[in-house]
Amino acid sequence: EEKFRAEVRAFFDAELPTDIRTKLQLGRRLSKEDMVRWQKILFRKGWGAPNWPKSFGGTGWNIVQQHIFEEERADACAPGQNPFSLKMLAPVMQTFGNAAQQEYFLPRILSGEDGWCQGYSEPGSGSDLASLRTSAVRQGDHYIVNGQKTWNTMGQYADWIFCLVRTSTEGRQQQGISFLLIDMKSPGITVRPIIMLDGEHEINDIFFDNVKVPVQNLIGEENKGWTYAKFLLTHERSGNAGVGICKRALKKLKEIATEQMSNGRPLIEDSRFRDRIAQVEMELMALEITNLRVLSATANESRALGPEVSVLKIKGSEIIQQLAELKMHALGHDALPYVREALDMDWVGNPLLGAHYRSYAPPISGQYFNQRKTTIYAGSTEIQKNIISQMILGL
Amino acid sequence: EEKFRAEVRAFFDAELPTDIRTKLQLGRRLSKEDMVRWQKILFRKGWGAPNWPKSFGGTGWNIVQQHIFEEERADACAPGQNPFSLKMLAPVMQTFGNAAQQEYFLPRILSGEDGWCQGYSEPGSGSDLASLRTSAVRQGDHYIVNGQKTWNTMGQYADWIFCLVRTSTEGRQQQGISFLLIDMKSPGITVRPIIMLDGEHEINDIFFDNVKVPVQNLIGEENKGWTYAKFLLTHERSGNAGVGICKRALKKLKEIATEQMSNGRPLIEDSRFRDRIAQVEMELMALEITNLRVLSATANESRALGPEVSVLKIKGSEIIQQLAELKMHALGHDALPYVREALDMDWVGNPLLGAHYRSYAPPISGQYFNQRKTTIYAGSTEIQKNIISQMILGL
Amino acid sequence: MEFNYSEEQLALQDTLQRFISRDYDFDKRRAFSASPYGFSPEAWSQYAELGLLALPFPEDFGGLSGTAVDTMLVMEQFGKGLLLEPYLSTVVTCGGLIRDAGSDSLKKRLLPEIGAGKLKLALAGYEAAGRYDLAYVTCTAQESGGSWRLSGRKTVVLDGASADYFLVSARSAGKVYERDGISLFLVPKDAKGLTVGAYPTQSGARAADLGLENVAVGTDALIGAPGRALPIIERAVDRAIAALCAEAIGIINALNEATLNYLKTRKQFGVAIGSFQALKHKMADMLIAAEQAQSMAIIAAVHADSEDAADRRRAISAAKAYIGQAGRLVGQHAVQMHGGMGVVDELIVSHYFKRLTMIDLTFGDADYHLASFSDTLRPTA
Amino acid sequence: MEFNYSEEQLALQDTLQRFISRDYDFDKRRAFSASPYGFSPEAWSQYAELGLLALPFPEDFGGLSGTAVDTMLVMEQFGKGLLLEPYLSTVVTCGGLIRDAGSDSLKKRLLPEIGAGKLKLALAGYEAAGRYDLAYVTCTAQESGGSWRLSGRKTVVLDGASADYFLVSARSAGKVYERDGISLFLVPKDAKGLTVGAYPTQSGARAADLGLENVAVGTDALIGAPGRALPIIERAVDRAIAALCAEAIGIINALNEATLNYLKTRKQFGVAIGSFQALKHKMADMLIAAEQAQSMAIIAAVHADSEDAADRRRAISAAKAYIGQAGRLVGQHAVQMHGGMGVVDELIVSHYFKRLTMIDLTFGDADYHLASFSDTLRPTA
Repeated sequence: EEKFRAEVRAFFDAELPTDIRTKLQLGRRLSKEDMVRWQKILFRKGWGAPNWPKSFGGTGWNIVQQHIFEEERADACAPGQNPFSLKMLAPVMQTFGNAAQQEYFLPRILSGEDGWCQGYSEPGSGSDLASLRTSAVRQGDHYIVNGQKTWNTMGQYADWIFCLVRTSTEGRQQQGISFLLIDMKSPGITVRPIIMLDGEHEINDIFFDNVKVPVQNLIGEENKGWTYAKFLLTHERSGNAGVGICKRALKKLKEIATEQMSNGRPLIEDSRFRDRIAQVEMELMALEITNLRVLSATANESRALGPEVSVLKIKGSEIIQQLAELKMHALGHDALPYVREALDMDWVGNPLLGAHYRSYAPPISGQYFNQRKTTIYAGSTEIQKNIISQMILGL
Repeated sequence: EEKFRAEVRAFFDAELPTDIRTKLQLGRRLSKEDMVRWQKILFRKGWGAPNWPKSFGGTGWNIVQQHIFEEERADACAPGQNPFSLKMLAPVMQTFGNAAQQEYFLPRILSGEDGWCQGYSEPGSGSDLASLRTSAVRQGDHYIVNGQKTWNTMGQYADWIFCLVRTSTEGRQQQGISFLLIDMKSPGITVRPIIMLDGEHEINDIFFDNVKVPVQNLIGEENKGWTYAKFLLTHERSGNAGVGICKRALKKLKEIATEQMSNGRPLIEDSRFRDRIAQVEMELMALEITNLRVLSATANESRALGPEVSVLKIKGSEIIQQLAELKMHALGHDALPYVREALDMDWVGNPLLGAHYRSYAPPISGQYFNQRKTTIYAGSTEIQKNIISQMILGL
Repeated sequence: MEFNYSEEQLALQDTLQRFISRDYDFDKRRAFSASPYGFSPEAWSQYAELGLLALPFPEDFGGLSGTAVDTMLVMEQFGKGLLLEPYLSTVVTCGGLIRDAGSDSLKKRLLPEIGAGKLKLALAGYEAAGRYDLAYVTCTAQESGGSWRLSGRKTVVLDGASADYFLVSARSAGKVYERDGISLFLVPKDAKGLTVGAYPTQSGARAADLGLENVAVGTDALIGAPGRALPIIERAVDRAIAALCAEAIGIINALNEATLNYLKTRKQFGVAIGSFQALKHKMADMLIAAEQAQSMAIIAAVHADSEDAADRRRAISAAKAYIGQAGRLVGQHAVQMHGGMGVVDELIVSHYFKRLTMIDLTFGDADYHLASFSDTLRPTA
Repeated sequence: MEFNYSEEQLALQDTLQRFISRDYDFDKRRAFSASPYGFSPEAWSQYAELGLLALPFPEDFGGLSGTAVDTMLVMEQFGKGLLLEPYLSTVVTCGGLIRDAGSDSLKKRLLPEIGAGKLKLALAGYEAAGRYDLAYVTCTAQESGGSWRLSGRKTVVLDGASADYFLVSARSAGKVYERDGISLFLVPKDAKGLTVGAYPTQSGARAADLGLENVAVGTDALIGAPGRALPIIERAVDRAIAALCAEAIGIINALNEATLNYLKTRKQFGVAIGSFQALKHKMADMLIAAEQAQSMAIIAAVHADSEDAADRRRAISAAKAYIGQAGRLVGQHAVQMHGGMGVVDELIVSHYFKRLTMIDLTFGDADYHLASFSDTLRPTA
């Protein structure tokens, strides 16, 4: 394992473009081009898909290797790869897609040619996903799709979208859902940006107005989409303890608390603030082991991740939120300014403000606000606790 | 108000027997004789019933005066008066009892001749009180009572018990309940002590085996008991913010934290421990005002206390628990010994232990354990939150 | 203590509520925030007409001699409507400071102008490396021949972008962190050598950093005795904190109202999400926090004008700390229970949340004030 | 890291579980606790037969060379069964200390005896005014003509009532709180001048205060170099803490099991109370706390034998603090969800709760260890 870790680290040191690394270090905006460039670099190395089996051009790494890769990735400030392409769509396509779909789409994901986004949530269907209403009506060799998806992440950059659509209103809600692949360039698709509370454009409403989708873009069977969706969810949840990202954020927090001054000493010398850091660090120490225990258990029993990942999701999201909050509080008054331009690399800045407004300061408060989403998306903390009490505790 | 407060304080200074005061200061056991003696002293002063109208021999104090009296009582380390007699039974009897009952029982309560206890909970009926099963069957001019009451506080000292009994199994559970007064000396009553987790005898099981109760001991109408019980509950809840008791405990905590040493200084000089005290003191500062706001609102609208007392109950019980916990932690190792005899005034003690085991130490850990009950009895915190969300929030 | 508002107070409250629903709805507020100064000059003159801008000043200076409780009532509405105008800086903080510590001539000169809405002021009391400590003053003040010369920098001056005058703390003697030797000066925005670097804040208002290079002001610009200004400034800030606490209460109550309403209307799994007990109990926690926070705001208001600094410190710090914690709980729960809708810019909920967060970070956050409250509990203290 | 128990370990675990259900049910335990020494001598000899008492010792001294993980596994069962026997003091703390720091002759003399169940030891490391600080040693040790003379007092010596020998820390040089100058001595219970004042503890075992008046022991009673004992003692206590953490895990899991079972069987309002979402989510919180605490106990076990004091401090303090907090949450929730049944002596639940509480208060509570963990985060540290 240590040998593998060293290899990964060496690769990041050598191949990660400095401009991209700096942007992540300072929490600046990434362009689509940045992400594609990075995917192509990984592809050349043969690491285009860390979580795929070799047969599909993946690395074939086991779950622990994937964990190490993710940890080093975060530590190196390398961008995460498109999770919708690699961790959500691909496993579904590899399991339920047909040969033609696999041969056409998967290579284009690996090479970075195609980036995917997800069409799941709708205005009326959040935690209660199965109540979705976007319709797909069969007409000859096409489906005609109408409706609205929301809470769509990064759709403004995506080339394709995979959607859950309603192909039948008979029987239980779950039985009338199909899994459809749609080209974002199709006529009738409108992408409306949704601005997040931190002022950033990260998610979208996507409107479908009589969008024609070839039937060969259907995954598996019609009305079986719910099965594929549930399959996808467990894969989405995998590794969302986010231990690597939390470690990185903790490191950052300590840097900030060492830079910021309080009573003429570094803030971290104030036992009251340091105790706050200590409290979160303890949670993270525990989570790292809990995460490994879950991974090794799954590995030993060679099964897919079960409901125990809900524990990881809950803790991981709480910890990243607490770290974001502490970073903001470490700034003191400097948490108050909201200087949008400062989020672009080329900001020269307000000279007076710039004198004390450190390079790490601009994104901090926004990150705290933005991170509130982590206990909401991909199954809110409340939903995760329902899963735990039902599937683990049998209540 | 300040004049009234001064009068009350002067009375406690002059009339509270030193031996009783000391027992309460040090958290030692009180005898029945202690409680009766104190009630008689108050009776002589005309303060036998602070919460009763003058017409029944009470003080006729308004709700704010009662609050001041209670606060001073706690501060003076005077015993609380029997709440089952004064705050639970009496209001019911004064509202729904007949003249004969009022004339016979109320004076005996005032004089301290009779002490009452409560027969509500049953093994199967805790939060779900209406499901109670203890039966009372009419036979001529008597009821024959059979069943078991539990969680009965101080029944070992009581002369009488007021019970909710089932007189009918028709219709809704609530409709078959009656409110009965039973002489504890009646044949067929067995009192079995229940030992609390702190090792003390405070509550009992009470078994009724064909106990004969004269029909004139029925309060109001048969099968109307649930109405009286609900009426009682709002009165029971009044003043259970326990601000006075909390202030006393906070004072005690600070004394202990000033006596106990840490790193060669008084523990209270350790900012980490002091911050814990500060956190609870803030809660208490707020609760004191919240309590007054509730009282003055009820006074102004001249109505009985409403669901807002649930807020006071939740906070008051949390604060007293936190204070008990901090007192225990302040002791350090001295929280570990469990010396039962040390709870009696005449303990000479283990000389080695005695050398550092301060007079305040013996009851501290037991109090922490015992206080866990405060979020359970008289409507658990969960029940109180149900009340808030239903009756205040309309959820 | 009296817990009921008077007739006049209820009338004032009612006026403000009507003003907000008529002239300051969420969309208008968005536009005001986007405008150059980040607030509405029209609203400002309306406040003047309503007498709000003269509320805390003595009658002799055209004021209404309002109490801290009146201010509390106004600030609660500022919270509810997320009003952006520099009321806290101009009227409560600086106006109050001049009322308490200014010379009669200064009061005559400024208070009526403030009351009439013709003058805006901002307090420049903090410096970058000093965190929340008002005694951290490195900005220098030297007297020479009938005038003072100020040099140094001030940071995150609230409402600094629109202020006509700044109250600037500068050190005329002693070393940094020393309580003695700090003086306070009235500096016009167009003073030679003064640079104002303005920027927006996370809650949609404007703040500024100040650069002073040998700025010259007359001796009449000095407020209070030279080197004795810190207690004056601390008192003004304590009053500002009490007002911020009230603003926070307005927001907390508005968030609870919005969340309760969402719980009753938002449907998932075929039922209103408010029917889930876990959410009911969270909502109950939010109500409890709001009630307790309200009580703390009252304590702050009652002690805000106290001359006794120790007594004030205890009340103000406890209130700011407690309300910071309560605001955190209510804000985070409100966002969480709104789910996806809680983290987008569209609904006012996220704006309440952001303002509440920034209030905590203003004039010392919950941890800072918990510590200063805690320190008052030391037997040696 | 390996997270799976070996065949042998699983067998050992199984043996202990069967022992508890057969010979150590709740009623038997109550009787043992009420007996003079507060535990069962029969159980003690059974542990000897099972090899538990020799588990951590090297083969050369009749031991099984068990690891800290083996100890963890045993202590989890001690938690689950609320076993009262002085295993922690005799085998883990003192036995381990002698194994690491004792002379060969001492090991030959004591370890086989301990392993055979013939000898019980207790550590007397704390003094009344020193709180949790092992460097607070006022008890004096003076050498004179081939023997040492000890005078002073030791407090809350766990399992002190039944110990045959005490390991007593005393100051042979330096001032109180100085890390240097502390020596450690083996003192027999019947030594002249030694008084043992025994008493029960809140968790049903026995502890004692020691009074030493000019107690004479030979130079062979000295363990380690004179004045250099503190690191030895700290290491032993750290190992004891790791073991306590494991005991706490046994209790936490038992409490969760009992509470979950109660939620499924206890009916109110015609349904099992486990059907209420508020309780479901609390139970989920308890499970999460248990998982995280388990992870921390593993960290503690893995670092318990580390020679690197700093690395050990970080792991041990973090684990003790975290498990103290988790135990508090689980214990209080378990009692709360059991309602009236949670606060009576009848059910084992309240006894689990009390033991868990006392574990937190032993060798430094959660706040004490959070502070010492926090202090390791100082850049200067």
